[in-house]
Amino acid sequence: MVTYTGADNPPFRLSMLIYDRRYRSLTLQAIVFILVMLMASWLINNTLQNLSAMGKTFSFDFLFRRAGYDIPQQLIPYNSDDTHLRAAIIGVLNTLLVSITGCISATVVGVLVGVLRLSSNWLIARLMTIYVEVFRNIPLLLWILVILAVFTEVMPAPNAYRGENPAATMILFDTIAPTNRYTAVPSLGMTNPPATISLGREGISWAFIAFVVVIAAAWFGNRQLRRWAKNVQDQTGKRPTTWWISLAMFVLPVLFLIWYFGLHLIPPVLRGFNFADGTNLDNAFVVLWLALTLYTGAFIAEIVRGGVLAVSRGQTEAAFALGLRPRRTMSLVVLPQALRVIVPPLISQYLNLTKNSSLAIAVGYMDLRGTLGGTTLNQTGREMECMVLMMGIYLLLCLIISAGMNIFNSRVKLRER
Amino acid sequence: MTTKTNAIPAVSDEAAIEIVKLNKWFGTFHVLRDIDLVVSRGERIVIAGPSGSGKSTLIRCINRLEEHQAGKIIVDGTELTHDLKNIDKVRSEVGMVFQHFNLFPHLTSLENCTLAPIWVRKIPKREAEETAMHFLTKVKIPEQALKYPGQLSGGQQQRVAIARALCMRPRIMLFDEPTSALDPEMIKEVLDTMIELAEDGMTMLCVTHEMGFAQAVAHRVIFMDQGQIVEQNTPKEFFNNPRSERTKLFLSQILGH
Amino acid sequence: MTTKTNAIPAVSDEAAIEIVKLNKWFGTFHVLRDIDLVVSRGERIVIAGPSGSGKSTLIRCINRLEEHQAGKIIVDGTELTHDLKNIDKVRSEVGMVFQHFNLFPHLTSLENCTLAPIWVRKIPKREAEETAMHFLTKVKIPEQALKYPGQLSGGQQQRVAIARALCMRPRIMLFDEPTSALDPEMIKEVLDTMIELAEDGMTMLCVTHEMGFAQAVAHRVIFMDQGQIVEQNTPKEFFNNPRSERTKLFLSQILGH
Amino acid sequence: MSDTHSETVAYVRETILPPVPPPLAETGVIKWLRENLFSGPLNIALTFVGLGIVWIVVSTVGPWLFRAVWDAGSIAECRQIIAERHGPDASGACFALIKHRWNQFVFGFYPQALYWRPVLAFGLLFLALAPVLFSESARARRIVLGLAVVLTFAVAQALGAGTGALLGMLVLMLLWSALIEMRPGWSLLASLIYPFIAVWLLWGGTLWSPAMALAGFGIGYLVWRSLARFGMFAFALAVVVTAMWWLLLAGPAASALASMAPLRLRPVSSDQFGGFVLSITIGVAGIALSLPLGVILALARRSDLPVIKMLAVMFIEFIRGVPLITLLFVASLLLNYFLPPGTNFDIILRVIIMVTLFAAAYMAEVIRGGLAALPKGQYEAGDALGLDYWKAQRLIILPQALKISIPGIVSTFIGMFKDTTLVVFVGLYDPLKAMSDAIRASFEWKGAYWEPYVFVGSIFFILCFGMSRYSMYLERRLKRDHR
Amino acid sequence: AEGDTLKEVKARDVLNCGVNTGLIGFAAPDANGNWSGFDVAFCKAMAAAVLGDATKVKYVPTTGQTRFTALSSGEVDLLARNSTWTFQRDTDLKLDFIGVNYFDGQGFMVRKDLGVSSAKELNGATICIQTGTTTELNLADFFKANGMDYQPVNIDSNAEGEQQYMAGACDAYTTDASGLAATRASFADPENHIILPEIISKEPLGPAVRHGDNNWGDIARWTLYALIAAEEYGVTSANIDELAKSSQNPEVQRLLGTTDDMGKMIGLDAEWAKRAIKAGGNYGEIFAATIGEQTPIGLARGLNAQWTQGGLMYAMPFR
Ligand SMILES: Nc1ncnc2c1ncn2[C@@H]1O[C@H](COP(=O)(O)OP(=O)(O)OP(=O)(O)O)[C@@H](O)[C@H]1O
Ligand SMILES: Nc1ncnc2c1ncn2[C@@H]1O[C@H](COP(=O)(O)OP(=O)(O)OP(=O)(O)O)[C@@H](O)[C@H]1O
Ligand SMILES: [Mg+2]
Ligand SMILES: [Mg+2]
Repeated sequence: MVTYTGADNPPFRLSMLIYDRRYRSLTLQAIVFILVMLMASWLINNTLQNLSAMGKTFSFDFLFRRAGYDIPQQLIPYNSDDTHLRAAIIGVLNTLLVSITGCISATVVGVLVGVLRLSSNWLIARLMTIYVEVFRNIPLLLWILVILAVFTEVMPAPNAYRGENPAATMILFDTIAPTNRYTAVPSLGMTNPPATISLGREGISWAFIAFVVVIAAAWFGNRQLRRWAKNVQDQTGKRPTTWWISLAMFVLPVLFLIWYFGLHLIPPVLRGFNFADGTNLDNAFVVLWLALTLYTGAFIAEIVRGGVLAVSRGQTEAAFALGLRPRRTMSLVVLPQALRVIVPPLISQYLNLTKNSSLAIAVGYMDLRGTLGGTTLNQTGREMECMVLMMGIYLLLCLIISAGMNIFNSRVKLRER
Repeated sequence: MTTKTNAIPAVSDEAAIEIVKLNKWFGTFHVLRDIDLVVSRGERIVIAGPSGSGKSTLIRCINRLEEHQAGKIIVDGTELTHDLKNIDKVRSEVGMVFQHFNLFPHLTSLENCTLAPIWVRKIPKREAEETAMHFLTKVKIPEQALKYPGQLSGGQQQRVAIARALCMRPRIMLFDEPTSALDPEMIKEVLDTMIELAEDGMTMLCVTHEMGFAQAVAHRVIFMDQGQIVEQNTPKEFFNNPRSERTKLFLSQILGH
Repeated sequence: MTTKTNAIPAVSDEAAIEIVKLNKWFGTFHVLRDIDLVVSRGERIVIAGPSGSGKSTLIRCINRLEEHQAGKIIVDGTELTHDLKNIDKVRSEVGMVFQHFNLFPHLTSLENCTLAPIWVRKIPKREAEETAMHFLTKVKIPEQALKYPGQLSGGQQQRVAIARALCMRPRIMLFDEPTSALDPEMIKEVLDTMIELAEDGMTMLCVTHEMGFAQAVAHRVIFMDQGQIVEQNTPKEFFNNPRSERTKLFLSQILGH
Repeated sequence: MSDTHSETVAYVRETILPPVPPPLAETGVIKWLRENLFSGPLNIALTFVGLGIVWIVVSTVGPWLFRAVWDAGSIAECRQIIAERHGPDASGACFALIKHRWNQFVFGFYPQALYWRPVLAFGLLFLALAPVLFSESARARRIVLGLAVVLTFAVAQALGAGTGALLGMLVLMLLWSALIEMRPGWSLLASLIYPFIAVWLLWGGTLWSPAMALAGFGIGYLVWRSLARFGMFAFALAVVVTAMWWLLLAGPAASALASMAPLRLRPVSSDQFGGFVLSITIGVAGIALSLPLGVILALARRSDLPVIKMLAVMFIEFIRGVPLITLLFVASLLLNYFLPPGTNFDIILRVIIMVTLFAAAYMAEVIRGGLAALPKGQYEAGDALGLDYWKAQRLIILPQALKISIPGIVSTFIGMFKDTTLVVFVGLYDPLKAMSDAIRASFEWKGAYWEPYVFVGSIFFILCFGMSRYSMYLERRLKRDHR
Repeated sequence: AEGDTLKEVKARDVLNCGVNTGLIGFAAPDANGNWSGFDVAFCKAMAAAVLGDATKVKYVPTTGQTRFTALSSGEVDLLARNSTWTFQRDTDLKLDFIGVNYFDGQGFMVRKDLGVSSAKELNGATICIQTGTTTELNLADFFKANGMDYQPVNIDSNAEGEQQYMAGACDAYTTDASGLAATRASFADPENHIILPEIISKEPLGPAVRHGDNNWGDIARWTLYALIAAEEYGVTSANIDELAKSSQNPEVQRLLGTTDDMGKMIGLDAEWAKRAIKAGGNYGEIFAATIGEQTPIGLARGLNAQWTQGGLMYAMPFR
């Protein structure tokens, strides 16, 4: 076999920088690159000049100073003596909390509404259409403010639960008390608490670890079980009924642990000004979460509906003609195809929700923007550092979400010619 | 077109499908009007007729993709009513091939063929795959078994669709214009497959305008117009000696083009 | 097919296209292997060969829609290298007609035809329109000048595409299966147009399987397989007396179908 | 044998059966109810749930709306009136607030006497867009034109525009409409000039400033055309000349011309902008500016030059990865740091810059989709005809890609328009929160929460819903066109 | 930037003044977008002193978030937005507070029926607080010092705080006592709310300028003193013209520029202070007109009375 080297390589001439396709692209890229670099250095130079003129420096020292402010909702221990860095971490955790719970609930709402919109029930389909259109065409900020107003104006104050003839009663067997500042829900208590492993200020209870391990084991066992069931089906054609085994696998060990640790619910009780003992879910969180859920849910509903509609009628008909029942048709034929259409726009909705969680500012929920980009920025006057850090963290979150979802996406992608 | 004239085998007297005074409306539009039709086991029927005459609807009523409002349809002794069990029973005995194939694009050809046997017939996977390969070989594309529909040509896709229906080992096959979405070269592939099926003695109802096919394999040609059966006859008589005016008009059109 | 046998006019000795030891790879796949070909001014060449043999790639190399990696292509004295000026020069002398027409759907037929003359040749609009109308008349669709491609039939679209290429007054025309995306009735319209062009003495390279066309107008038929020229001959000899085994096999296939 | 059989099958229908109506259970209201509301246990349950929802909504919101008061001087007065009419515990809407302060929601602090200027700018927007958005259907275009002219005129008159202003408006709009109908090609040029007219109308001052800014483009274009044979260099030179003109000559030229013929409108400063005028200004400016930027980014992202592609990807992904609110904070907190010491410009302008960058990233993705939807043959045909990259893009690719992208562009715009409410967090008076808060801070209207939300929400809904319907109409149309 | 702010302002012929986005009594736009209030009056006085026209002010509404950046980045020339003078702000944030125009302190407001009479009884209470303010820090310190717990409800603006407090979403609302009084005054039922006696912090509020431009700082500082001194010497907007002609008090003469030309020392003309006072009256007049007892806000002078009346308002001598 002959190996061919570039047969015609005329000597380099300067004009080739412009007229020769290969060099021309290099020239162009070099010019653009230089221009961008010049622009960047101009901006940086300006910034440095401005900073020095104001006598400011660029440093992240302030992160290690005392923050001095309190945060209403914290997932890990924090008080006003902690550093700004820890406050920022609290903020990140709060952002994650509202984003993750929001994504989950928005997906549930979206799928439900999307499917109901396709229902043959005229009334429900119309109602869902109204919901979707109303939420999609009005700014999220308005929904946050309206829901906040509903919570503060319509829900009773904790005081209303007081006295012989209280004006308000707790719901769900006296366990949940919605109020205009928080929703008081029961917290978990243990009569035989095991030891805790302490990691600095955070402690992890062995009970928590036990639950995680048990659930992970059950999940793993369930997978094995399903694999076994599939094997049996492959061998004999009959799929053994497994749902009660999987249920037992989850429920029994958990019940055992509950009994072993003496786990029980501690209902909230009104004590002093507020409910105590239970967990008080801050309204700021509930409002933001609800608004994000309903708003994003409307968009997801459209995506789900589009995805299901994108699977042509012919597919279901073919499945029916083969004798598949509607439920199997859904799980074996329609959903796998619909997912392929649904997932990419779903990713961008998750991204939007995460970014929109920064509207926490409107309800005073202390997320990343509220701590690092809010109070910390304000108290320390380090705009540049705080903004850079905050944007960096948001960017990282978004990149992680889209990377994760892209992996999933590539797994459901269709193979075409 | 292949016009291999084969001796049309005898037809049993047992009825495979019995349709009595079938009526169907879409809204207020009367699509099927008093259809009476008995198909014997092993019989092969070609249904022809102008567009919108209700051919597809008739075919689809037989495996209850459409609900009828009056009359009776009895398939292999089972009457189609709202009873889900009956519907399931009928559907597992009737195979259907669509104009646009309707293969499942997320499954390979093989998986397309084994899906229903595994989940409906509860046949072990190994066995289902063997059957599937058998029928894929029968339609002459065993080598495409592991490809996805998107990677096949139209003719190949339709043949997979036929194999998929056959894998349920149906007693009756319905075809709704199986070749009209195909390029001319591919039509031949598919028709050859169907002719081979016919030679095995399968009961077949086929909506098609392929006259060569009708003459080669059909016992009867049924001509529909405005939701009713206007004429029926043997292919030979039907084409050479149409009796009704409408049939003549229709034949002059399709033979002309 | 029109098989008006016309006296094939003499070919000048000047070379319009000179291809020397042309080699091209897609990735590691060797598509064109040591192609040597000289096309004289006024010569008309038909290229045939099985699918995937590299016919389109060869044609597309000639106006640098594909880059070649070794060998030389000299069009009208200009060698195709990375030099953009040369490429522009060659492209404005070579017209190309694609299988799928590739008309610009947002422009009328007339605008399709005047676009390049106005923007590349810098011809005044009025003049460009006159030329365009002249060529549209030549391909017999002057009345479609103000319609959009979406409003035309396939045959008409292909003729507009030919007119569009001609409006640049190219010295060489390349055709890549210009009729294979057309319905049978329309093929004739387009072939007639091409035959007329041939009669004007245009240098033409045409990938096609229309044998009638080849016999009527081509000076040479080139048969390609696996990226190489396997056989070339006059049409008469080529069809009646193929020498290589492959050519025979190929001819038996296309003449059979 | 087969022959004998055939004798038994032969059958010809002599009479054609007429269609008969379906059995009673298959028609009418009963059937509709049965099929649409009560077709199974699940459906029956759903129907009752649905009815329950409707009942809850109607019974809570209905009376409140029904008891609305439109005439009162303060919220206390409202409550008093409702208590008188419907009993002491009744609650009702106090839309008197809207009646008193609607102009603030719509126009912010824009001088009352000049309300006609934003109105005219908004009306002209439709004239500018009509040739682009409704190019397909002459009927739709004429309806839009007619409505825009009549409504603009009527609204301006109702808001008390002077006779001179009204007359000028009418002449301008009629001339422009005529231009659109007679010379569609020229009207596109008019559409390009629109932004400058709008800036002049909104901010006032002398016409010469925007005119001289516009002249910069004209001069650049002339330079480029006259030197076109030098290709890229002509373009670069044109850019430089344009920049020089803006930096050095435009200002003096404008003031010189202004001293000869003032052509002045009363200036309105940015801090007087608020309410929907602010939202729409930011939204429209953002979209208009982000479109060209988005096109460039999209082309860069599809380019096969790795450096350029990488830069575009980095920019787009960065912008799409951070919340708009943080970009707005950059506008208000950091942008001044990035500019040479001493420069300082309007917060609205800074917000528009950030919103533009934000929208451009999304726009780039939309347009990239449009570019990807074009068949490769279009690019090849362009190449084969000898068109160079930019000519092919401009003449062949972009016109088609942009048209396909219009629905995506419209939904980007809807999203951005809704997001303009976020400017409240950098101290601008958006209609939703800042305006409501400002009005509620006054003694008369303290405690009115719902009414401003209902009013502002309705306007947003009408505008956004209208736009989304338009984009759906377009989508259907495009689908049909593509066949 | 250390540039010459005075020159810039004069060249621009308008004073950019950073104010609150809407705090009634201090700075708020009315239905026509005209700003008024205690802070706004100082902006007007400055404009009158520097540019000779009290209307040549562009009000830049700033939020708690953006106010200091607006000043340091040069977007505003002067920040007159009830900001507390603290060590860190004066040094690390590179601001210069030019004086105190209102001595305030952080307090609590609760409903009467809560049965609380001292802030020390607020253990476990829910408290509404504006984020990004010094009050947030004071609150944390106060509860910590007293070993008490509380639940903060963070709010973004005063309007929202009022809404939440009125709806009972918090037991107590904390902010500067002046703000509490203003808020309480605006309620339909002020008698049902009480302001607790504890003042948990010192909140000296004052206008601020950029660090580094001392001359501009002097102008602002002495404009403020001029207003205060005018009250001390009985110079009002009503009698100012007359006093300028007839007053024999040398201090008043110097203040009004009839004898010494003190304006020259700060780059202004002789009558700068006269114009500043004339714009909205002396300190006392401004106070009375915007937040005093006759207004709906109804604040007593208290600490903000002249030193001669037992208050802390003390203008440095004009000499
Ligand atoms: N789901 C439906 N709802 C309402 N009308 C329908 C529906 N399906 C079919 N029709 C109408 O019923 C009539 C018969 O349709 P059918 O598809 O059975 O005709 P066909 O003979 O198969 O025609 P073709 O040769 O075009 O396939 C047509 O007029 C059609 O428009
Ligand atoms: N862009 C490409 N990248 C990689 N391989 C390619 C590309 N274009 C063509 N090929 C391969 O090169 C070979 C020759 O292709 P070409 O299109 O020239 O064949 P052809 O003779 O024109 O066939 P046909 O008659 O089907 O048009 C084929 O095997 C094809 O798969
Ligand atoms: Mg049909
Ligand atoms: Mg080819």
